[in-house]
Amino acid sequence: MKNYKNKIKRRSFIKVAGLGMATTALTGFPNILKAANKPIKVGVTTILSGRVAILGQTVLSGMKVAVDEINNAGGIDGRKIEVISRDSKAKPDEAARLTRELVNNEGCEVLLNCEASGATFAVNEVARDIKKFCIHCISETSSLTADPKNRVPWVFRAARQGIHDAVGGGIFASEIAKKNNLKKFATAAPDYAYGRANTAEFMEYLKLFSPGINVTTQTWPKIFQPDYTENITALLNAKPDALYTCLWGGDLVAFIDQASLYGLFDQFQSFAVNLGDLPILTAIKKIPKDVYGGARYHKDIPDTQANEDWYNKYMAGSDVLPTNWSWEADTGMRFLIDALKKTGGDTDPMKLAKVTAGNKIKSPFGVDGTMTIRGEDHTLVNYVIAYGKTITKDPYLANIQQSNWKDIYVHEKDWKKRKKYI
Amino acid sequence: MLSISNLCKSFGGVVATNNVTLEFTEGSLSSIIGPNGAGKTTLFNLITGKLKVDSGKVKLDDEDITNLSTRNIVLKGISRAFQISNIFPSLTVKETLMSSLMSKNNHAEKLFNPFHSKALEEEADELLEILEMKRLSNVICSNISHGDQKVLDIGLALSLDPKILMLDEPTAGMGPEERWKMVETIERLWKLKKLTLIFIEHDMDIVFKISQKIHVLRYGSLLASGSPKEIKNNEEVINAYLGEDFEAI
Amino acid sequence: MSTFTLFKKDISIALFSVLFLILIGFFVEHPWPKDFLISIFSFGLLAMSLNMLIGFAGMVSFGHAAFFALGGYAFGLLLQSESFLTNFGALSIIVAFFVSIFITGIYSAVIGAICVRLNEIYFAFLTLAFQMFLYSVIVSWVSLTGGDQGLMGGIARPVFLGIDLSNSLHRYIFCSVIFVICILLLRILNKSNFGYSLRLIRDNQERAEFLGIRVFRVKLICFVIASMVASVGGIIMTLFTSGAYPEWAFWTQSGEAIFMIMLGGISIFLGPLVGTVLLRLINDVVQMYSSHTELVTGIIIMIVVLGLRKGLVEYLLEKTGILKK
Amino acid sequence: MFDFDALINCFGMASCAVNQLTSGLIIGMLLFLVASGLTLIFGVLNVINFAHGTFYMVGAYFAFSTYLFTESYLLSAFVGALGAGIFGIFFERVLISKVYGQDILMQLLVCYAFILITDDLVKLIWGTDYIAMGIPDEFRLAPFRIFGGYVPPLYAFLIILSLVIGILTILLISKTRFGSIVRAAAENSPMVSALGIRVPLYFALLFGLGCALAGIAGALAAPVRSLTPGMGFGILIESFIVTVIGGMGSIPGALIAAIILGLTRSIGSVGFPLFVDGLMFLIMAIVLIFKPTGLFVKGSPK
Repeated sequence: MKNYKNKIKRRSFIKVAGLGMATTALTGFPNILKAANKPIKVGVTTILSGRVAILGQTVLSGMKVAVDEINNAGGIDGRKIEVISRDSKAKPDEAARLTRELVNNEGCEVLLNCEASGATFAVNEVARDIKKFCIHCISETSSLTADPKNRVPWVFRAARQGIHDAVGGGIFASEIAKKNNLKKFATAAPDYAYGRANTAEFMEYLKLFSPGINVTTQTWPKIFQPDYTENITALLNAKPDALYTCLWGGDLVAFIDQASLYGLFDQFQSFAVNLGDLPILTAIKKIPKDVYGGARYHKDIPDTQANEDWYNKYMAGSDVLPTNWSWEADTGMRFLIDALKKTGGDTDPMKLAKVTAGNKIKSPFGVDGTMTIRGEDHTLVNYVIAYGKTITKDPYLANIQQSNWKDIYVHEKDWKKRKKYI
Repeated sequence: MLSISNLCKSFGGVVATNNVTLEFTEGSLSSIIGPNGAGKTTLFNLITGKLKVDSGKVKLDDEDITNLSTRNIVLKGISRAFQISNIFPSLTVKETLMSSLMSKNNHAEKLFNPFHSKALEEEADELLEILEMKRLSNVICSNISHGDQKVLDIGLALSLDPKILMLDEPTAGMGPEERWKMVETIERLWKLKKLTLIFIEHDMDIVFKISQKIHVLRYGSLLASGSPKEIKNNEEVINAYLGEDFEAI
Repeated sequence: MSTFTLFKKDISIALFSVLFLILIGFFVEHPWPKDFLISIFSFGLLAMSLNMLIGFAGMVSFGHAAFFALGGYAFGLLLQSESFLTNFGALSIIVAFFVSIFITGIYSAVIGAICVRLNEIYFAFLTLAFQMFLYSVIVSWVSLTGGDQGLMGGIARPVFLGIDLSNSLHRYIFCSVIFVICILLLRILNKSNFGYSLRLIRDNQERAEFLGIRVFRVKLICFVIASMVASVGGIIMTLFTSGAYPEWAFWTQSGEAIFMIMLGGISIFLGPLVGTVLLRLINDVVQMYSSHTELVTGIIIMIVVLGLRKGLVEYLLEKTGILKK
Repeated sequence: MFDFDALINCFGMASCAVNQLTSGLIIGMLLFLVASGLTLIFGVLNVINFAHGTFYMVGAYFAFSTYLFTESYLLSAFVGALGAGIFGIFFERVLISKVYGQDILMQLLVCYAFILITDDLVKLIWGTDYIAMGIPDEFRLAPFRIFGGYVPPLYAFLIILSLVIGILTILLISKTRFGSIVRAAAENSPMVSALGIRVPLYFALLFGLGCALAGIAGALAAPVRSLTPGMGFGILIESFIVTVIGGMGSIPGALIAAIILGLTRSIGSVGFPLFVDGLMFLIMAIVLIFKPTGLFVKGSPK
């Protein structure tokens, strides 16, 4: 779809180009042609260049699954959904600027923000400013929706939330720690907000569920660091019982390859929360055995027909495997579509917000086939949080356990109280 | 007026100036000569503050000016022109002189005064007149001839209203005709502005024609000082110039 | 004679421009031109002030965006501080504005005093090192700056003198006035005695010294003023995005500013501004029609650099014979 | 921020000391290969190759593709170096030589544009995905144990190989006819041209050599570092720091500076893990302030 659209646009570009840039600048970008049955335009900014461009790609392919479904079914009261995407290059001010431009020039009526945390906060402020309905699909930073200061009445999140993962992961890891008598933990996390917050939250809950655990060593490689040797040897020196890491993407692949050289995974138990993304599992040539990993997106978790179908539809339109970002983008799009159906295509932010708060939809990624955007804090709950153990062959993860949302709700509430969010 | 005593300078073991003592009287026209590498330009650099002196003294009217900053030495009234014409390629001839006059008037750091003021332009025009460069006033400096660039370079030095003007090979790279024209200009300016003039020169005809006093340097040391007549008959100078260094002159 | 009468022409052009920009604000309904222009004001000031270093004074800085970021962060942090807001109430924005510029001035004076002694490539690398150092500080001082996520939760914009900066028209007019004042300031500096001292240093630093120019002082003043103007750009960006982000202090931001300058041309006063507009347009147009933004942008740069060998404005002016070289 | 107890503890234990010192060396040696190319190009051609990281990336990708077909690590390293070298010569002849002797900003822009173009081309050819080459079977061995410390055989091999390549490069520049022509041309290119030597050819070869050094570093590291478009960026910044500290144009300087940087990082990861980057830039700033030409180059800046 994207390529097809690009082709058309390129052709018209050649014609327009003759008029010269000056005309373009004066008249605003040419988007004045409005047909009667005009599509509903959804503005998406994400990262499409640089080192993590692959993630942005899987975002577009992920939401395409949902978009194709609705458009093939005739759209919303005959109006199709059209995604207009922009590359923010992972720069927050660029994301903010492009979001405005998507609304002002491209005529986008609603926004699906698919940025990492920094840019998400920037887009959050834009959505507040220009009063457009927006769903954040990627940022996991808990405070985005939990902190009332950041909340906007017409903005929602359809993505994981750090605190949910931390509770789920903490419970899972504490059981293993108790069973194997793991006391001394080391951590290796990328040195930026996500890495620090994730590690702190995870260790907090691990200690809560399994008292007696302490963290002996923490190492903080830079994000996109090519070489982890010094971090790996620092871990070896500390001789911990277990390691927790939230490295992700290509960094995790490099870390595992380099750590394997030192035989690190043979020496202590390892937990790698982001290991369960399919591209990672397939990129690593020799996956070490018995590393515990979280399932970010996995075609067998949950092992349902619906998930399998989704995976096949996704792969039909993409040349890269789905990631965590893919299901999140798909989910955001589904909530948006559902809300639009309920308002009959009306994109008024307050109307959409009203039907989105507390909305429950069917989804292959929900625990019982459904997911909900909670009314009280506008964030997604009841999605699958699962952990498993690596095996060397496809599907690479086995012994999968799903976290229980009842536990998560209890601890999330405590956490919010402690943070004075409620 | 300007006196230097026991001046020494070496660069990592190589002695460039060795215990040189010299005196330049007010209104005099002296030249400094010597084979290549004799330390002539180094001497200029030491006097004008471009290089730091190792030991010895530079005095101007009995005031010690050794190792002062370039700017302060300029303010005391010593200015110089360079061996390779050293100007500002993107400015016009007139702007160049105006800039220099602005600096002399101590206005160089005025943030909000327009550069193109009537007073400054008039001052520059006057100078252009003296330099006989009026026809070039609006030409970009990088586009004027080599000879004109050298005159402009001297003009720049002159614009600072110096008591002492130091010229490093003012006729270098010029044809014979141009040379003599330059010499005339220099003599004219010297008389007009009542300057104390010191210049380095390789062309012996020029040196002996216009100098009142000649100082000869060799290997960083002063070989001889005296009137053109004395130098002409100085045994050591003759030997030095007839020696192996002769070719290099 | 006062500066006002002497720069009559430039001041009237500036007044006219402000008027024109305000008219755009009032009569163009569509929000896009305002948004577009505000981002031009912001990055335009970054590029124009960098050109004060590169074009006026020949000091090639690779770390100029540090001051843009510092201005933005200082402004944002002040307006997020409860005690600051209660102390200054309605005047908060104005006070924060000047305090941020002042802070940047002090910081740049310290950095400048160390850097301007070095020439050319060493100056460039040292400014780069300090910029990256500032970046490291911003990213690792999470409790103050929010680390890599930037200043979150929006900044307060209390109404002052009837100006409400959360209103897009008010904000736009406010930014246009500040922008034009800064450009006028740069223009006056360029045409003033000081501007010619900078030209002397750019053309021939040694000779300038022998004319009695205090090279170090002049360069430092230039460095500080340029940094302060850059900080105004950062402040405008902070107002616009209601946040501040560490990417502003990353070296690619300085790199982009250099590209804007080169695209427009360093020898024309308003060249960098044209470059800013061009880069923005290239960026937007390429984004609309191709998913290979990097490839296309790269090729355009190659064409400008190797084909024209000078800024586009310079090239056009020379072609049309207005500028002779 | 600083944890000196941990540092003292570490160096009190032989195993920890061995681990950190060898990891410092391996980081340093691969960095040295990249930086030596950069410094070589600057020393002779007086051009700062801002696109140097690109050749590191290209070397890694070429090696990856070769490895897919041949399964031979050494052959793929060779192809990586050769590929990067040829690509470098192309870059020199077609693009960067057009701005020799010009404004540094021009060079910067040409390099910047080249980085953008190459990154996107890599995306088109190999995909946006990160790729892992995997550790070759012959190096899938248990690590050596030295005083209780761990030294992976692959890393021991890489340290030695990098050192050999470094020494060969120094010899090539200082002892061979190629080296003396290049050095002479760097001093006085018209004079050397007058002797009937095609200086541009030699410059291109030298530029290619510099790029090949970056390429072989990328190729050698490919088994353990994930390959992504834009991977040259991080290594570029670090090799700049190395080049500035060691002195632009000095290969031995680059060696020492690279090892200093490697050790800063490996010791830093124990003693001051959050300040490693800050410290690297600080070292660079201090060197620039007190000795702008770098630790190992004589003279003062212009």
